[in-house]
Amino acid sequence: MAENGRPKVAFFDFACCEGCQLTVVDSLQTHLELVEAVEIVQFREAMTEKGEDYQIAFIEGSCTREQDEARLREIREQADIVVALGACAHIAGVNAIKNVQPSLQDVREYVYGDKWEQYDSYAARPISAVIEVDAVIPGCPIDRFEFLDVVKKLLLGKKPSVPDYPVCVECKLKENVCILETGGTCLGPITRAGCDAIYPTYGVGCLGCRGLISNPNENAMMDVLEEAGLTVEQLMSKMTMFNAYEPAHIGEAVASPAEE
Amino acid sequence: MIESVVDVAQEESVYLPQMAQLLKIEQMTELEKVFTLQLPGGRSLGNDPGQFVEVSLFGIGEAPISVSSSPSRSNGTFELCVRRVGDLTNALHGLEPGDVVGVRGPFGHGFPIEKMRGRDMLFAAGGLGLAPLRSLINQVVDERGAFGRVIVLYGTKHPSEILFKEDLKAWEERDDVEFHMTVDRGDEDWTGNVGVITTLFPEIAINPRNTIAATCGPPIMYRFVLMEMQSKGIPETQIYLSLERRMKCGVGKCGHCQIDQFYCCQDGPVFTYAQIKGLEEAL
Amino acid sequence: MSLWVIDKQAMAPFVAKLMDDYRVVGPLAKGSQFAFDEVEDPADLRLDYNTSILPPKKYFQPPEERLMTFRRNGGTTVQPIVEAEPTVILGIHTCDLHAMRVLDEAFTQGYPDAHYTRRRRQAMVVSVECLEPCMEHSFCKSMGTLTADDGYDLHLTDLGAAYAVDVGSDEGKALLERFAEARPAAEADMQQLNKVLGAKWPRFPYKLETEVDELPALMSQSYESPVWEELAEICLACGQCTIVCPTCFCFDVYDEVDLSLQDGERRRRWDSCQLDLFATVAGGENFRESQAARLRHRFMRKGRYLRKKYDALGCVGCGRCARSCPVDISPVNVFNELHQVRA
Amino acid sequence: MSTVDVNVNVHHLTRVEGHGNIVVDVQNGELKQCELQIVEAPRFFEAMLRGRPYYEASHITSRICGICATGHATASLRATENALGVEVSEQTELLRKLVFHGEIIDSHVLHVYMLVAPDFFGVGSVLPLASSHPDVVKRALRIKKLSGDLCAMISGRHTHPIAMTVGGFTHLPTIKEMLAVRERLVAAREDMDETISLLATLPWPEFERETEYVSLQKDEEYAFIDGRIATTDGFAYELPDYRNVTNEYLVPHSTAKHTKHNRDSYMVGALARFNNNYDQLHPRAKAAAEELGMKPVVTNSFLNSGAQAVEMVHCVEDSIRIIDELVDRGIEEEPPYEFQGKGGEGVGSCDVPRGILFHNYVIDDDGVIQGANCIIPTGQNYGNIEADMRALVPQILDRPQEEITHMMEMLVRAYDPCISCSTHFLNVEFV
Ligand SMILES: Cc1cc2nc3c(=O)[nH]c(=O)nc-3n(C[C@H](O)[C@H](O)[C@H](O)COP(=O)(O)OP(=O)(O)OC[C@H]3O[C@@H](n4cnc5c(N)ncnc54)[C@H](O)[C@@H]3O)c2cc1C
Ligand code: SF4
Ligand code: SF4
Ligand code: SF4
Repeated sequence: MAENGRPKVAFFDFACCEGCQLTVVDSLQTHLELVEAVEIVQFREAMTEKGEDYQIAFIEGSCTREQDEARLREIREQADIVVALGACAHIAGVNAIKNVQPSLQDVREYVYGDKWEQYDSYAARPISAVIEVDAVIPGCPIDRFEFLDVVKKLLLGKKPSVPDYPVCVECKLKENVCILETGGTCLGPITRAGCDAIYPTYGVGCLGCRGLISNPNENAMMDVLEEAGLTVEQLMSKMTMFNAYEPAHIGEAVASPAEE
Repeated sequence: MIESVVDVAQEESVYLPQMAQLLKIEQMTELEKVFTLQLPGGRSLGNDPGQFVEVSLFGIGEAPISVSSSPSRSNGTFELCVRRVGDLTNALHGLEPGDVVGVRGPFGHGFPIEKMRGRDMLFAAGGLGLAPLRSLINQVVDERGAFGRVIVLYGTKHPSEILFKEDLKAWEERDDVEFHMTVDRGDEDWTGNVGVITTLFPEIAINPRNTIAATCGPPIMYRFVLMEMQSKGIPETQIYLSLERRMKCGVGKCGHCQIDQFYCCQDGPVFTYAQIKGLEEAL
Repeated sequence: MSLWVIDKQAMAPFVAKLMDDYRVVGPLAKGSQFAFDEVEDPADLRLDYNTSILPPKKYFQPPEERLMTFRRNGGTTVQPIVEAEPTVILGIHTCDLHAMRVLDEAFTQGYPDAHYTRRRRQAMVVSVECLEPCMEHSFCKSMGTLTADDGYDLHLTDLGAAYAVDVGSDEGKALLERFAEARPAAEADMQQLNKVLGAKWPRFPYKLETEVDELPALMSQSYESPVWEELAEICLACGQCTIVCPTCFCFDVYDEVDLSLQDGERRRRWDSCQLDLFATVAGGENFRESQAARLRHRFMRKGRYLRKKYDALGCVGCGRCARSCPVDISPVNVFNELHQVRA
Repeated sequence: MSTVDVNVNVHHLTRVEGHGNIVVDVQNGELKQCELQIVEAPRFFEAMLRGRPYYEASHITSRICGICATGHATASLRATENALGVEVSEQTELLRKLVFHGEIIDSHVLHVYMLVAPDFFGVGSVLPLASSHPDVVKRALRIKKLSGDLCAMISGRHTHPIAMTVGGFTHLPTIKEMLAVRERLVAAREDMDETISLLATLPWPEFERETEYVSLQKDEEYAFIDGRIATTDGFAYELPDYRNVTNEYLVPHSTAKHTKHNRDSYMVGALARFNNNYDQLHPRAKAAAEELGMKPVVTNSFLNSGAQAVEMVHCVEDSIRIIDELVDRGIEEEPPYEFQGKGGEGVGSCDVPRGILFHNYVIDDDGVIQGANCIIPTGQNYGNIEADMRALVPQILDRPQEEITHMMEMLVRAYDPCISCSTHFLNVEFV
């Protein structure tokens, strides 16, 4: 069988909060055998060793600087399989909110004042905008069981796929009272499942952190949100909390949603 | 808590595979291999031509695969011709003789051979569609006396994709089988017909009233082959085709293979054209 | 069969006693709605509930279940399992009783499904008569499911101070005798039952603008209707409608292994024909590629296909799908629209 | 005069959160350069908050840091609530304290066991300990699971909490769930005792340097949420005056801002809280401190890890107390907050695992955020870390370079720096 033995894996991070790597560490609470199943050769957040010989690279974080691109290419060169770990790497996540601010200079000035030019940063990109990606583990942060699931698929030689149906499916399987029915707003109908509908389960409408399904009916979704009472600005905010990255926006200033 | 897990061995879950051993594995083309399997104790699979089995690799999953050997040649074994396209089929291609796989079935309605005896037979197979048809063709050949004319048309995209070369040769060499084949695109060694399978139809003339046609191939092929068959006057009730659908259970429960009111796994995979024509989702 | 009466004060002790011998499930409050769940305190039971979020079918076909466990090392071994335990389901509405017939047919025809049948056999069904329309979305009266004369072990009708109990099976009778303080219905009880049932029917509206028996024909004629494309514009393909439907039973099967890749289980989980990949096969061919085709498939199944196959309609008018649908697509409206277009 | 040359260059320090480099350059015994360079990609959260509805702030800012996510969310909610004039119920306060304790335990156990302990066992990570010291690793994972489950019970999960919202919670734990966690907390006392015993045996480096310690303070309890800002140099400020303490400035070698107050630098974090608020610790926590030989004011920065262990003991005890109180009161559904059409400015502060944290928002009458400032604990520690480095290097110059490097790493790590959260910045012009 096309099973892969005990592959060497490495973890890398770019612009992110490292919550996904932390979730990987958390997965040891219930699955300590992970350290037997794979050989971790690099994991800066948790270990000193830095092995450069690895087959599987898990990459967390968005690409936000030119220097990130070179590093990403190096990793791609070495790894047989590159997995985008979490929303920042998968869809640029919250980092891309800055892409839809009035301008990137404005963003840098707001934080670093007249020294803004010292602090290099361009529009946030998912890593797939720079290198080819073999698999994604969506979410902000990732779901630790989905992480383990992808690892197992890789070990079995299967395609490391994640669900391509909406959060509503999982939400209804859990028999949650729908947030839309209680007057709230929720992106569940167009957002990729795999989180076990954790937001609606805890009383908050889905924020879209796992990115959209392959064929979302975005227009219908926006109508539903408007019906639920969101203003156009609020609606745009909702749609861009995690999903602001648009290749078309890169390199140009875009009007802030609040200014439309 | 009340004990909630019950052993159902005595009740035989329909989802429970039997373990079959791989006796022989033959690489046919780049993507296809033929597997010879044996059930425990050499038990016969008891399939009709056109039926399929659900093949399991534990941890990977299950997939429906047509039985491509014919009951008339079973010897306690059966053959599957599998194209490598995804998880299960990839993993299957990685196995070796002696390995064990799970098998459920045979399932579905195959070709009704009893209705075919005494008739002329026209077969049209495209690509991997030969896998289920081979089962029927060899059965017909083995009972040759019980049938009228036997015409076999076979088309593939490229000479490198030709399957079951030994069978093809045997059919070609027989005087009582009219065998024609073609490739969409030839290569330097190819001396035969070039063109899609429908280009073979003008070469043959038949008595439509007495002919039963059976066809299997990729979805795009059907439309044209069916047109050719009808234009020769074969009644819709005498044209049989085998359809492929997504299937998860194979026994008419999971709903994936539904084509309008039919369940492909139960009512099919072999249908008459009369049954499914007009069903937008069928072809 | 026979008619009995249980006083309302006797209900809680009845339920409590059942809990000694069975897993007892019934409608409980869940936020602003109701869900069937295990009863821990008989006082929590809400027989006055309106339609539960998921139908009680989940006790026969759970949202997720194990079909077998396996070991992959050495000689592969497989162990089939059915997760079932003796259960009393309290408070099933009659629409859901009708829906159970569809499932019974689907899981017993052809190859019986031991996982379903075992659970079904171990379940005692105590249904309850609806006396008031439960929510704006339901249209049970139109679908002929506002009452039922079989399919239950016991059937309760609220008489005010007591419940009338119709006994529907020998098992039901035994249950009543063993666990409840019930008495045979007297003349006065029957009078009261007649009054209650007589008063109930006018409270429920007919919503379907055609006869329910007409539906299969209507659906046949509506295959090419422009309605499907129109609905597809607004449908989110979120799949909620099918997940909550009491007559839907499609499922997906998948394997799970542990990290050592040695032990695992084969599981199944509810699936939905409204999802993109439901009918996609290797090579990417999708036999119902557009949402319009998928919606049509769903309604054809409800109004025609299942009737042909199982002699029972695939819609019982419970209204769950309409309540869940973010864009308010409701079967009765769809049927009416098709009817109007045809007329 | 010494003739030693030392050149320490640690690129991307490991077992910390985020990217930092340590550069120490000693020529002829003279310290030429001694820096903690922060090379983390800046993320611009404050700028990103502008134009977003107020209710998004806690969800967005929790993404500043995966480890102190609950702390950020809490500070963010307090800032918003102060800006909008929202009063929260006692139940909400109790639940927030409880979930906060969960995060403190979660973060401290991670730091003490998985990031710091390997240094003492002479290994590069916790992974080899799984086979050499399985008891230690299993204990760490057990405590971590407990704290994670405690957080999940209330807010859905620890990293990026879900149910915490302006004015309260969108989901409430049940009594049954709380009692189940309580039972595990009681059982965890044993793990706490073992943790303290373990730490008591470790050879903590000897290093003393007096500095100013800054933390929240309350009279009635060991402060984590709200209160006043107190320093061991005797200063006290109300929260809205936080800038009097932080005085942020930029340095060229860092994408994070530095801060200073009464001296050139100050320290925040577990040790600062311990030094300021020792009196309010639970008796069991005080006993633990005694076992570790710690009494305020402790001036050895390495013992920040000791203070973390003491706080873990405190949080376990206080969580039990809070659960008892909640069970006593019963859990009640509360109506969700509704925006009143009136904005304002507010400051929220929490003392998160790594120290005092400020969020400051200006919200307009449409509920839209117009300005934001966040000051993160690790940013406040950078100046102090460098001061410690400058003080420590001369004391250990006689050691092999490798050991010096290792000591530097251990020193920085002792602060439990959260580098990714500290890269943000200044010059906030509120409208
Ligand atoms: C009645 C019948 C007879 C068949 N006979 C043969 C045969 O003789 N030889 C042969 O090579 N193939 C045959 N097939 C096709 C074969 O079943 C699929 O190629 C196989 O299921 C792919 O499985 P996989 O795990 O390798 O791919 P996967 O990794 O599962 O899937 C790859 C793609 O196939 C789709 N898919 C998933 N499950 C199925 C499924 N059950 N059926 C179809 N597509 C699916 C997925 O959506 C995905 O797009 C037959 C199919 C049917 C229905
Ligand atoms: S709460 Fe959200 S995810 Fe759940 S069913 Fe409703 S819309 Fe879908
Ligand atoms: S619930 Fe409504 S929106 Fe969702 S798939 Fe069904 S019909 Fe479409
Ligand atoms: S289709 Fe809708 S109304 Fe009909 S039974 Fe299903 S959920 Fe109920």
